[in-house]
Amino acid sequence: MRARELYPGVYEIDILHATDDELMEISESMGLALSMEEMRRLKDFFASLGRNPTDVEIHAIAQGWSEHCSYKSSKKVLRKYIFGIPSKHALIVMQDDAGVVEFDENHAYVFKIESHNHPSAVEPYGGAATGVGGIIRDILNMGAKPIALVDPLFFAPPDYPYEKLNPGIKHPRYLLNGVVAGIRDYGNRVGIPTVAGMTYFHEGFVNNILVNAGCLGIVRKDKIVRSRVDKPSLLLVMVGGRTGRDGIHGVNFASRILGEKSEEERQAVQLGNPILKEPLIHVILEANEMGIIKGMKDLGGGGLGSVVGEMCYSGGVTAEIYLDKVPLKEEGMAPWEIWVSESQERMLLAMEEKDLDRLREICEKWDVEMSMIGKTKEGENLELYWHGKKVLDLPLKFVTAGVEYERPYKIKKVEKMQELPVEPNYREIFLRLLSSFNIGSKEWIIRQYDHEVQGRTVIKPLQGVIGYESHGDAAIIKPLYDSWKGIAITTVANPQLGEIDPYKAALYTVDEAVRNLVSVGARPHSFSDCLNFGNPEKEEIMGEFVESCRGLGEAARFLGIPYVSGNVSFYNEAFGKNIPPTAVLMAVGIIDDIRYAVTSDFKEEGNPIYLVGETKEEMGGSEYYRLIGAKSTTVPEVDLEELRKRSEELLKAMKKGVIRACHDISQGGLAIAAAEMCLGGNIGAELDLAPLGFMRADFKLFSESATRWLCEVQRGKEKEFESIVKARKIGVVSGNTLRVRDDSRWLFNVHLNIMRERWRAALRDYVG
Amino acid sequence: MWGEIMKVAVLQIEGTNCEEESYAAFKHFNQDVEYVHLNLVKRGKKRLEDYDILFIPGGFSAGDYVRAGSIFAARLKAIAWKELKKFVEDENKRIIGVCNGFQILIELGLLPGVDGISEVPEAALMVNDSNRFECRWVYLRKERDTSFSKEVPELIALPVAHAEGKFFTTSKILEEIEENRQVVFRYVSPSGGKAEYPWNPNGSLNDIAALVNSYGNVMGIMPHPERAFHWYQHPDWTRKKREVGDGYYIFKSLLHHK
Amino acid sequence: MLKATIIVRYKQGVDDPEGKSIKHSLELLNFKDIQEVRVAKYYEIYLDKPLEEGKREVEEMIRKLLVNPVIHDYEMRVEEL
Amino acid sequence: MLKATIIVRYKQGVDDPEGKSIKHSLELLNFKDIQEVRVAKYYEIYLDKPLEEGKREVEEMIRKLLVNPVIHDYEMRVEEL
Ligand SMILES: Nc1ncnc2c1ncn2[C@@H]1O[C@H](COP(=O)(O)OP(=O)(O)O)[C@@H](O)[C@H]1O
Ligand SMILES: [Mg+2]
Repeated sequence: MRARELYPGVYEIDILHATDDELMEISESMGLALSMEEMRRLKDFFASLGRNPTDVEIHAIAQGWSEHCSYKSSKKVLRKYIFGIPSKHALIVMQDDAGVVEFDENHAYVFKIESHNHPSAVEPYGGAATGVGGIIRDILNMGAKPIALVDPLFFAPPDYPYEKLNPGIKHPRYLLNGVVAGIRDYGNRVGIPTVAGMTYFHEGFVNNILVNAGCLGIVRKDKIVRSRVDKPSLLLVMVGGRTGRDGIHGVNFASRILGEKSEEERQAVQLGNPILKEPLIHVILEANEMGIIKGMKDLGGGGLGSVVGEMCYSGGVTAEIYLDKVPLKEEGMAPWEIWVSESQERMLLAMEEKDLDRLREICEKWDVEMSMIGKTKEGENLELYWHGKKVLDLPLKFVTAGVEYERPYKIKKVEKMQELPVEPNYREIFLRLLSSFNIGSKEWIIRQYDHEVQGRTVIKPLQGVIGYESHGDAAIIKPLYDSWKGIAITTVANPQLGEIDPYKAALYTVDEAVRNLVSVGARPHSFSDCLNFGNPEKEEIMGEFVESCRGLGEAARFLGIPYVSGNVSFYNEAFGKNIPPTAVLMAVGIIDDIRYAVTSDFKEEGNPIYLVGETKEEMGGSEYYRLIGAKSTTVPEVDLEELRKRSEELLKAMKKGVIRACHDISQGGLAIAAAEMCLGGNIGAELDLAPLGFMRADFKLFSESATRWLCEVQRGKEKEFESIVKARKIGVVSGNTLRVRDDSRWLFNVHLNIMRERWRAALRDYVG
Repeated sequence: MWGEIMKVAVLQIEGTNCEEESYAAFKHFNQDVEYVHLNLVKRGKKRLEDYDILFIPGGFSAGDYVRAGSIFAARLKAIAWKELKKFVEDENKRIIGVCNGFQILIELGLLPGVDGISEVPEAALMVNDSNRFECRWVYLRKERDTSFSKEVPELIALPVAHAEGKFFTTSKILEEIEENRQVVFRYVSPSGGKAEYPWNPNGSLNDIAALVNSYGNVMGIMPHPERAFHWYQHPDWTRKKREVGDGYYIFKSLLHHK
Repeated sequence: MLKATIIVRYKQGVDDPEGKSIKHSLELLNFKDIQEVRVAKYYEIYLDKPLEEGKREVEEMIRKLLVNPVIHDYEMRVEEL
Repeated sequence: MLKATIIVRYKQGVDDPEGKSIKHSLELLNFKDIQEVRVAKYYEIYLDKPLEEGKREVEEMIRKLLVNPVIHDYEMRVEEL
C-alpha cells in the first residue's frame, strides 16, 4: 500500500495506481471489509475526481457501505415483503432509528429490536451490555422515555461437551452467564425494566450465539424528535461519553464471519457504561422537554461518520465537522479513528445556537460532557476538518447512500415426511419435556433482571401465586399514570421450525406472537423484526432469508400488523456452519383497559378448562420429536383466517370477564401449557383428551400445532364463553396433581411438587 | 399532622432510578415534592434544611461500584454532613431510604443508629446469600408502629429488587437493635411464619427488612413501597382484589403521623 | 508517581457468597477437591503525590469509601513508580 | 493443600467503567491528582491437590471460567500451604 502523510495523522492513499491485488490488500490492511467490486467502484470514483483519497475518506466510505450500515444484501428483499404494510396507527415506519406508533390521542410508543451477536460471542458480558445500551439510545433519540427492555437469547445447550468446542469458541454456559450478567448489570443500572425475552437452546448456535435486545419507549406526540435535520446552520452537539479507540470497526466486524482470530478483535469489544447512560437519559429528556432539540441521532454502529451522514442526508442538507472538537478518551487518535469510533454512550444533537446555554446548564447538573463539533449547511459535499485542515470533502450521497445487491438465492425443497415412533411412557416423557432446556423455568434469568423498576409492569413475565409463579406469554406495561391503557410485549422465534421450512416457520412465528399477545388480552398492534441469518453470499442462506421474509410479510399483511422497525444480522457463520434461520419478532399489543388483562395461572378449583383451536399431526420441529430423536419435516401449518377469528373471539370473551386464565400452546404442546398453568396457580387439573378426536395420544399431548390456547373459564359462564369462542371443553381445575386421560385410558398423573421440582431444575443445575 | 403539606426532597445522583415512582407517591397525597440532585445541594442551589422529609430512592447510585450506596453516602457526607446531622436531630423531620436509599443510610452511619448517629458504618447490607440480583415479591410482618408504619396492616407484600440486601452487623449491635425495638418490618413466610429463602430473599440477620433509628425518625427499608402503591402493581391482582397497593400504607403513615 | 494497591476482603467469619458461587460453578465444571474460594476487591490507584502524603491520602480513601469496617479487612501497599 | 491467588485485570485499552466511575467519585470527594483507578478481580482458591496437578487445574479454571482472553490479562500464583 502506497501512502503519503499529508498532515500529522492524515494520509493520502494511492488507489489510482493500485492493481486489483493491491486494492484488496488495501481493503485488508485497513480493515475495510470491502469486496473487490466495491474497491473498484471506489477507485473509479476517485479517478473521476482526479485525485487520491485521504485515509479518512476511505474509512468513511467503507463504513457507509458496510452491510451493517447499508443493508446492502437485504434491502431489496425487505422492501418487497416487510416494508409498507398499511396501518392507520403507524406514525414513523422504517425511516428513523426506531418505529413510532400511535398509543392514544396524545402519545406514541417507540420501539425496536436489534442484534448484538458478534460482540457477545467474543465477550458476552460487554457485548450484551452494549447491545442493551445501543437499543436504548435508538429509543431515546426519538425523544421517547425508555420504559421496557426485552432480550431474546440463543445458545447451544448448556450440557454441550467441552471437547466438541471449536478453538476460540466459548462454552455455552460461560456465554449464558456472561450475557445474562451483562444485560442485568446494564438494564438494572439504567433503571429500565427487562420485561420479556426468550432463551433458546439449539446446537446450531454453538459457534454463533444470538443476543438480540429490544427497547420500547413512550413519548408525547408533540415531543417526537426526528433522526434527521433539514435546516442549515444548526449546531451539531455531541453529548455524553468521550470518543476512544474502542469499538473501531465494529460494523465491519459485525459483517464478517467469526473465526479463531476473533479473539484478537478486542477493539470491537466494549463494556458499556450504564452509569454514564443513566444521567444522559435525563439530560436528553429534559432538553427535549424544553423543545430545544431539532434533530437527534445516537452514535451506534458506524460512529460519528454514519450518524452525521444519515442525519443530514435524509434531511437534504450536509455538514462541516471539526474533528478536533470531539472530546477524546485518549490522546493521539487519528482523525479517521475519531470519525469511525463506535465508543458507547454518545448522542448527537442538532440545535440552534441560542439554546446552547440551556443545554449546558442541564449537562452541568448531571455531570455530563458536551461539545459543539460542527454545523449543518447547504450543498452536496460533506467536509471534515482537523485543526483547520480539510481532511474529507466528498458528496454526502456517495458516502451514505451505499450500495445495494441483488444476491442470488436458492430455495430448498422440503420433502414432507414424518416418522412414527413407538408410544412413550407418558409420565416419563412429560417430565423429561418439563425439565428440558427450552421448556424448563427461566426464573433464574428473569429474576436477575429488575422487571418492575419504574412501577409500570402490571402483568409480569412470571405469573401466578407469589413464590410459585410460572411463565406468562407477554408482559403488560401501563405507560401513563392517568390512563388504563396498556402495552403488551412479547418476543418470539422458532429456529427449530426455521431449519426445516423457513417460510412456514415465519408464518408460525407471527402466529405465536399473536397468540402470546391475545393470551394476556391485548390486540396485536405492531412488530419489530430482528432477522438473524448466516452468510448471505451463500445461495441457500439467502434463500432462507427470502423465504423467512416472505412468510413474515404475508402473515402480517393479512392481519394488518405493520413492521415499524427492524434489524438484519448476517454472517452468523463460523467454521463453515451457519446458524438456523432465526427471525425474531418483538411484538406489541394494545389493551384498552389493563383491568381486563388475563394471566396464565389457573385461578380456582372447579373452573372448566377449554381448548381453543385444532390439534393436528404436525410433529416437525416439536420439542417432543427432538427429545425422542424422531424425524419429521411436517411442520405446523398456519391458517391466518382461523388465527384472526379465534383471536377476535378470545379478546371479546376477555372483555366480558369470563376467562380467568389463558395460555397459548407452544413448545411442548398442550401438556406443557397445562402444566405451566397448574404451576403458576399452584393448583392441579384433570384433562380428558377424547374431545380432540381420533389421534395418537402423544400427538394430542405434544403436537405444537398453530393457533391454539388453553382457557380457564369462570364456572357458571360456560354458556356465555361457548357462545363467543369456538372451543372444546377438555377438563377442570382441581386437586394438586395434573392428571390426563384419553377417554378411559389414563396417560399420567403427576403431583404439582414433582412437576415444579423438575421444571425448576432444568436450568438451575447448570447455572449454579 | 393530618392535612398539612410537607416539603419533600427526593434526592438523586447519577444512577438513582426509582425517583419517579417515589415522586408520584408523594404527589398522590398532594405533598410539595421535588427532585433534588446532589449537585444542586453542593452548589448551594438547594438546602436540605428547607425540607421536612428527605426521601432517598432506589437505584444504583454511581453504579453501586465499590459497594452499594457507598459512593452516594460518601458524597452526601462530604457535601452536607453537618446539615444532615441537624436534620436527624430535629424530631419533626423524617428521612426514609428505600433499597439503595437504605444502603446509603447504612453507609452514612444514620442506621442502625442505635445511639443516634455514628461517624462510621455500624452495619452493612451485603451481597445476597444467593449471590444474585433478586427481583421478587416478599411478605413482611410489621413489628412495630412507627411514624413510617402506623397505618400499615400486620402482614403485607412488597417487591424486592437488589443484589446487596443482606442486613449484617455485629452480634452486639444486633442485640441492641432488638432491645430498642428498631426493627419495623421482618421478612416472613406467606403465612406469617419464619422466613426461609426465598421468603427471606437475601439472608438478612433476624430476617430484618426495615429498621428505624433509635430516635424513630430515620427508616431504611429494602423492599420497594413505591412500586406497590397501586393494587395493579401487585403480581397477583388477577387473583386477589385490593383497594390500594400495600406500599401505599407506608406513605400514608409517613404523611399522616408525626 | 505512586501506585497504591488495595485488597479488600471479607473478615473471617463473614460469609462470602460470591466465593461460594464460584466454587459451585467450578464444581459444575467438574473440578473436584476445591476446599474454598474467596473473592476480594482489588484496586490500583495511581496518583501524583509524594510517598508519605500519598499514603495518608490513600488511607483516607479507604476510610471514606473503599471499606466498610463491619465486614471488611484490607491490605494496602503504596509504592513509588 | 494449595492456595492459588489469581488477579484478573482488564487489558490496557479496555475502557473500564467501574474504575472510571470510582476515580470520578474520589475526585468529587476532593482527592486530587489521581491519575487512574483500576479495578481487578481477585480470587483465592484453596484446593487439595499436588502442586503440579493443581497448577494445571487452576489454569484450566482460569481458561474455562475466570478469564476472557479477549479483554483480560491475569496473574496467577500457586503455593503450597
Ligand atoms: N432471556 C429472557 N429475558 C427475559 N425474559 C425471559 C427470557 N427468557 C424467557 N423469558 C420470559 O419467560 C417467559 C416464558 O418464556 P417463553 O417460554 O419463551 O414464553 P412463550 O413461549 O410464551 O413465548 C416469558 O414471560 C418470557 O418473557
Ligand atoms: Mg406463549
